[in-house]
Amino acid sequence: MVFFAAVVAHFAVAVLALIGLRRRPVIAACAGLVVLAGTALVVVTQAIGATSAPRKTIEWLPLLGFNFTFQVDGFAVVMALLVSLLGFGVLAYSIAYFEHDATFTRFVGLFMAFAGSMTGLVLAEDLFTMFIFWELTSVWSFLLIGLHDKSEVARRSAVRALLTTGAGGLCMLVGIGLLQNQFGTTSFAQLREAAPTGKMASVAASLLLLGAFTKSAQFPFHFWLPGAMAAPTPVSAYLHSATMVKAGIVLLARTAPIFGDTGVWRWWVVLAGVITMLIGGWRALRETDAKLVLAHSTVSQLGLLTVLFGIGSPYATYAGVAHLVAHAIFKAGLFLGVGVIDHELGTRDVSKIGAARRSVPVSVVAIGACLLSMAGIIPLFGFATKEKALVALLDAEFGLVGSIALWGIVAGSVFSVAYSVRLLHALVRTPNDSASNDEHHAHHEASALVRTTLAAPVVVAAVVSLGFGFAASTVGSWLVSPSSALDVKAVSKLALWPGINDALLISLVVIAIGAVIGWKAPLEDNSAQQPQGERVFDAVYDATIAGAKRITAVIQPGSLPIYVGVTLLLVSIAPLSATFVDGFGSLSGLTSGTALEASVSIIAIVLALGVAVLQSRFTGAMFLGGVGYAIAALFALRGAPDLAVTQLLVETLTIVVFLLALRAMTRITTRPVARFPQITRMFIAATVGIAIPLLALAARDARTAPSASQEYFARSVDEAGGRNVVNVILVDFRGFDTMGEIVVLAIAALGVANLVRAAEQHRRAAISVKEVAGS
Amino acid sequence: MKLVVTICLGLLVLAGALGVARIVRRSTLGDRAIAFDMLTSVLICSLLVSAGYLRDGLLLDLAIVLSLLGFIASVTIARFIEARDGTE
Amino acid sequence: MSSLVALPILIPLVAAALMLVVRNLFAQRAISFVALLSSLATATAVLVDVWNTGDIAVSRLGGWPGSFAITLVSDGLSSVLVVVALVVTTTVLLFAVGQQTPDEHSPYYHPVYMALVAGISQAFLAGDLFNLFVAFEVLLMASYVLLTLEGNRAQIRSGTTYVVLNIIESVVLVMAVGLIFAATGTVSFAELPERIAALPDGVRMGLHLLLLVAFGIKAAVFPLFSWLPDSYPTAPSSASAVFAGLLTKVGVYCLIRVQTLLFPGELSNVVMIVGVSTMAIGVLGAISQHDMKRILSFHIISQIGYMVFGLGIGGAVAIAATIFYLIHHIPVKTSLFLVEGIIERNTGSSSLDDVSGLARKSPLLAVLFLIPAMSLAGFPPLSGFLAKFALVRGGLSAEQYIGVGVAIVVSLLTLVSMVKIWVGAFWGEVAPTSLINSVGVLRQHRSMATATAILVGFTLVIAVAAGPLYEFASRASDQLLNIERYISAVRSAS
Amino acid sequence: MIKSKILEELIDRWLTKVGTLVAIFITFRGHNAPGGGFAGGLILGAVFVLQYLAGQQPTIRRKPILNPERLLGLGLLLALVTTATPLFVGGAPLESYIWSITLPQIGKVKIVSSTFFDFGVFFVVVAVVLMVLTFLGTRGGAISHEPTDGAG
Amino acid sequence: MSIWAFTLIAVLFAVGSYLLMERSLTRVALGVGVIGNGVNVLIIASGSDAGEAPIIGREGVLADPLPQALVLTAIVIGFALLTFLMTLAWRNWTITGNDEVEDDVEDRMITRRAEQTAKLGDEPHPEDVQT
Amino acid sequence: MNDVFSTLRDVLSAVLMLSGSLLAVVSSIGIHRLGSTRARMHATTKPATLGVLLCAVGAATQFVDVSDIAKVLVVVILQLVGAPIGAHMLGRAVGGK
Repeated sequence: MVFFAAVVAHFAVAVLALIGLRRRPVIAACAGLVVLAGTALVVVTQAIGATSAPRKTIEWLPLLGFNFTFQVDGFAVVMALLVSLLGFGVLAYSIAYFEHDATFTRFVGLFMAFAGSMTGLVLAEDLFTMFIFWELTSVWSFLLIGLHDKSEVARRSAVRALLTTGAGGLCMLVGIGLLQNQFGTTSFAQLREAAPTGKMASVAASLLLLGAFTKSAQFPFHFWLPGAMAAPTPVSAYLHSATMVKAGIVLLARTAPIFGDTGVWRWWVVLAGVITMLIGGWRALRETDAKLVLAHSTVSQLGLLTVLFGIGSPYATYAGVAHLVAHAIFKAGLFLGVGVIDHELGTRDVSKIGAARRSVPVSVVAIGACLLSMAGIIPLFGFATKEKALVALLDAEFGLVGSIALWGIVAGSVFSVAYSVRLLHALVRTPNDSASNDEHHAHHEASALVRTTLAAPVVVAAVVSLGFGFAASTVGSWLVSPSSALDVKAVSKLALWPGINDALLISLVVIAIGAVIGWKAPLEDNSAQQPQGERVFDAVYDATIAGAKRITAVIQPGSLPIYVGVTLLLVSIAPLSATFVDGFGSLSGLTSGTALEASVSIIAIVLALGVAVLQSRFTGAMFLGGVGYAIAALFALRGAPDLAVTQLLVETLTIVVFLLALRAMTRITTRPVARFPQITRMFIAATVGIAIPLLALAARDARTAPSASQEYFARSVDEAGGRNVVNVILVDFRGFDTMGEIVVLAIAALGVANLVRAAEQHRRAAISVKEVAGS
Repeated sequence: MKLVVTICLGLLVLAGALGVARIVRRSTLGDRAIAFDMLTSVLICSLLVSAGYLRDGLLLDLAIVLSLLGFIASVTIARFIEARDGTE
Repeated sequence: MSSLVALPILIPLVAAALMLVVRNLFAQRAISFVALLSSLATATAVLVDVWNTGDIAVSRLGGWPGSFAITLVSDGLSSVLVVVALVVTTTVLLFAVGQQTPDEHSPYYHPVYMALVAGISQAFLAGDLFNLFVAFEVLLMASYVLLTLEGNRAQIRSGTTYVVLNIIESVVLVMAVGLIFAATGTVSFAELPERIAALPDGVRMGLHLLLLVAFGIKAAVFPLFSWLPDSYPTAPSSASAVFAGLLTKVGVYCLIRVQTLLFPGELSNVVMIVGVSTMAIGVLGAISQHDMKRILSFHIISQIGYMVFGLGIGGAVAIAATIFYLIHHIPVKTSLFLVEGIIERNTGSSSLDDVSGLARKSPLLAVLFLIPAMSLAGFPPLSGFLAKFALVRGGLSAEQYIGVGVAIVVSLLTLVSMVKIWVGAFWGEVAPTSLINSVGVLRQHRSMATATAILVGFTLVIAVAAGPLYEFASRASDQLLNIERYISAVRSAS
Repeated sequence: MIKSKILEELIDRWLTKVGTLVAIFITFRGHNAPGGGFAGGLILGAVFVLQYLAGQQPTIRRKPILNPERLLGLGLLLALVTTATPLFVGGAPLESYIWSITLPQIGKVKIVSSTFFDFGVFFVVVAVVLMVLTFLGTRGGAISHEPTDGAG
Repeated sequence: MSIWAFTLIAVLFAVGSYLLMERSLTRVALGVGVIGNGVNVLIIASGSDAGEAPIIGREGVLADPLPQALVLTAIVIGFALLTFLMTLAWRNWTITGNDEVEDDVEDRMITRRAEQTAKLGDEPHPEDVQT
Repeated sequence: MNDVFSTLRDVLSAVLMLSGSLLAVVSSIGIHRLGSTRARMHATTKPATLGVLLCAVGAATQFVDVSDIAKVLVVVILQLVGAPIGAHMLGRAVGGK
């Protein structure tokens, strides 16, 4: 319960920052820091004290199996610690970073909301719970990428990120639905017991993978992550390197034990991971913006993690957890470090960042340490974890997939060494044009406090990377509990010096090749173009919109007659289909009728045709009145005098209304407008005309039960006190219909009055405008 | 009596048919109005005849309404003609 | 309890009649609020009763026994919809009053609005096909007047489309009712199921299709929806908010009745196909637009598609999901239109070309938009997500994979268009042409903002209280599927 | 519009009176023979239409009816009150009650409460006709001669 | 149902539908009137047999009063609709000088854009590119 | 006595009705045969009104109930009052055409 409260506290601070403390964001940020630290503390104490993992279920929508289930197992502890400690560092850093930025309020609010969601995500013990926080992180990430919403790049990138992760999330949703449908549960533990197999399970697994891939920017969805770098540095550091992108990895880690053996799973994961690793590495070597280099390196490292968790062997899982931690630490340090340089120099161009050596030497050294950790150089933590990864893959026995994974990782490692070295190179090199930097420097005099605050987290990250490296075996033992939470067999250890083995040899070769490539790699490569993935995304987006327009243009032409035509056609389909099912048998039910009925009907028919043929509007109205009179006669003949009287009166009034409206319209300007083709109209009219009486005939023939009117006859005189049954129905048995009817009549009158008033007002306005213009 | 009523109704139907013919034929609004007027008269006549024959008071109600409305219709048309001619 | 059932219809009508006599604007406002709130109170009492006892409340108009006279029937679905409708209409009224535009000052606005409310309540409560038609006429006639309240060029044009197509709907509906009477000899919901079941296949199908077309026009399903996006955007925003939120849902409600009570389970494939194509076509329309009101209008159609799809799947699970969707969607859609109304009131435009940078100007407005928008797009933990997921699960358990696939893609496209509004109107530089002044958007129009906030809060309540609410929906769905229960409740109630 | 004095007299003296009588008669006996509030209201409406078409202000007993909206509201109220009153005495809405009253000279008369409902209908119908005449007729006719541009 | 009623219904519905597809609002209103009459005849002709007026005390077979009551309601509602529609037409005339329904402006715009994009070969309209 | 009376009544009403119907036919022929609108108007409204009156009296003889006879009377009054008004206005509207 305490950790749930911790999650809630995040959101509380978020709301506070967005609404209550809009003018004092720093206070809100401090509150956030307290919450983050508190969360870390809570998680640690919960984990240490408990013998089994503490667990909490909060019912939400039990009928659909929607419940929040949290469990603080080892893996969750590590992840939660990462989230809150890195969050603490980044938030502290951001106070300085956003010193003069009006968006800080928004940042703090969204940041805390994000941190809360992320904490919820990693603590989730249930696919469904995870999904909820998963989607929330997408939304916060969207809003954070677009924090500087005046920049078009930021807006576009935010949209791409949201739509990509959103699409993945929807796939995941279907996957969850399938699993829940099949196995009645979404809990990780219960699903593992259910051991889903079969077609449905592999479809579900694939859908979940799509979710994970989009979130963790795996091929082919890797494009959005570099774009997300449009966000301010703290956002990039936290969301897009250390935490949110790990959500996909968390999902993989949690589900690998469930689906690891469902055939497609391992192939999918390994292939996507390897390709991503290579593409990310390649692009990281070519970018000139240091932040983008880091972004691509993140993509590449995520590929590595994907492979590790996807392979799903105990060792690989252990290695995955270890590398996850290592990556989070050094990557956060790197991003924040680049932020420091950016803050200092006003540029992130790799050919210029060398100048930072002079102004922020401590930070640059710290960045260097982080880079070495990323390259996997002894004695930094990154070395130990990467070694473990290689060992795990060398040990794993997965045939072709295993080999692909192994050599993929080897190739990927070459890249990671190479881009790390390239950045190192950039840092130690003295840039050509230092003049402009000095100038920039001049008007960017930050206070000492700010500089210290900015540098501190970077240094901490570097120190931790180094410290964990030296204490690899201790840290390794800490990691046993997390990885065994995922897979009970995943018990292993880390070592700073593993001894000479295949993995070490491979590493040495990798480092050698990578270092050479990285050092030689050009820093001023300016072949930067829009990445393929983004272009594909934009093309798909634009094509969707264009296609939608074309379809809409056909379906929604804006022409009333066409709408009416379509509707009428549908109206006639109903009776016709009925006739085709039942046949034309009911036609034999037609009687010849009396001569009087015949003559009245003929008069009505002739007049009705006249309405259609005659072009004059008022004559049409007259004919309509004639039709009405004839029909009144018909009613009279059929024993409906009430109806006949009302019909007569109403028809007369109708003519009067037509007169009142039309007498003004005697001068009508008819414009040449596109009309509905005559022949189509006639066809539709004929269909309706044939279809409906046929249905009427069939319906009449089908009557078996007596009419409800029996009751009316029986009760009319004694209980309702009237002999005219029609009237008694109108005012008593079905008086409520009449009630509604007079309301309709009244509103229609109000509508008429309203329109006339509107006309008067508009006319008055027009006249006064004219007068003003005249005077 | 039945024969007489049948003859009467036959005559009235004939009159009605002629009236309808006048209306349907290409004619001016005024002519149509007159024919319309006449048609209501014919209808009233037939109602009265049938009412007398059947001794049914209900039909007389109809006749009352119709005789009230008959000339409202023609007055309406007249007003329309005036409005139209007035603006031309 | 049964004596209270009729009050949500009668109270607004009495108020409307009173307001024709009392023409003072402030008196009208007071009467309106009193009427709506007291209706809400009675409707809530009925809802609570229905919830607690699980019974069906029946009011017999005229006190006639049996089912030959008119009855008002408030089962689970009806009672909850009446309450939701009254909540929505009350808040929208608050919005309209706060709008300070001439349209509310028309002496006819309040009475007609009350009639609209009465019509909506009556449509939900009608236990009789013809009475349902009359209720439709009341609400349609009122909507015609509200739609053309200002009587300007755009409103007349779009009003014409709306009026003509809805008149056709009325014609089809009354024709269907007449033919159903011809075939069965009754129009009471309690008598119809048995008699309809006894009809020959063809007649049954024909009558069923006619009803589907009639209600389909009102619910704006493909291919009968075209009137909606052409007419709602020009209406006064307080009117279009109610229309968007409620009127189409009345159509959906009737479709539910048709599919569960009158023609249980028949033609469900047709309904499903219609639902799927409606959601797809609707959303395609939405992403092609460049005007907020039109985007939102097309979304109504798309969302209706979801509900119709759920209805087509049939069965207790899917119908419960449909009911939940219905309940969630009414306030969500209304609040989106209200937000749009605030924007339009402040900037004078609803086109994405003219509006931008609102998040900077009014963060609260941004939040008020974002919550329902994300709910509409199906983001957890908002109500829209639950509704959508419930439907998806219903579809999956019925193995309607194509439908579910379309639903998912449509969901993404919904997100696309919501993002389009967000990016266009809320992000970016503050448009120089906009009329927003420095005081802030919401401070000026406090009651508009309050109304919107109440509705948004209501959507959040739906999300938080989803557990009991969904339980209620599923009980209502069981009630719908248990036709005998309905029949005996109507026939035997005192 | 009617210039002839005699015709004006005819309308005033005869038509209006006869028409009103017929309307009231038809309304009252609706429960037992064809007629009722609708028909009666429409007949009285038709009389007003005639007065209007003859160029006069619709009047009853030489008193012009100036505020049809109010009449509309009152008619609706009457119908609604009849509908809702039984609720207060524990009945169902619209429930009808029959009272037998012995009047001097006329004898026993059955009064059915739903008759009041019919009166409500009658007033509504009359008011609607009057409103159409006032608005679409008089006021609409005054502004309809040249089309204004829709602006404003 | 007699053959005459059948034909009359057919003609009324056909004529009504035909008129409904017009652009002139007055003609549309005429169509509504005609089709409304068609519906009324339809309900009476299919809902009950011919008979004596349903007034208790009259001799002979009385006609079914329920369809009559329904149609009576329908007639009055139809009148209300028609009145409003004609006022709409009148108002339309005071604005545009005619009573014809224009096409929806926004829809036309989409159509035009769709046509343009079709011509340009899938290049989207500049306004449609996401921003 | 009764028989004679009723026969006499029947004959009377038969004559009245027949002549009324004949007048209606005459006027309907008139609207086809006469030359100008104005002439047609005069030629038709008068016989038609008279026809109605004759029929009304003819029908009235068949009724015994006071209220029914009163109804016939109302028809007659309305015809007598209405016909000239209608004719007058129509005449003015049609003008000299």
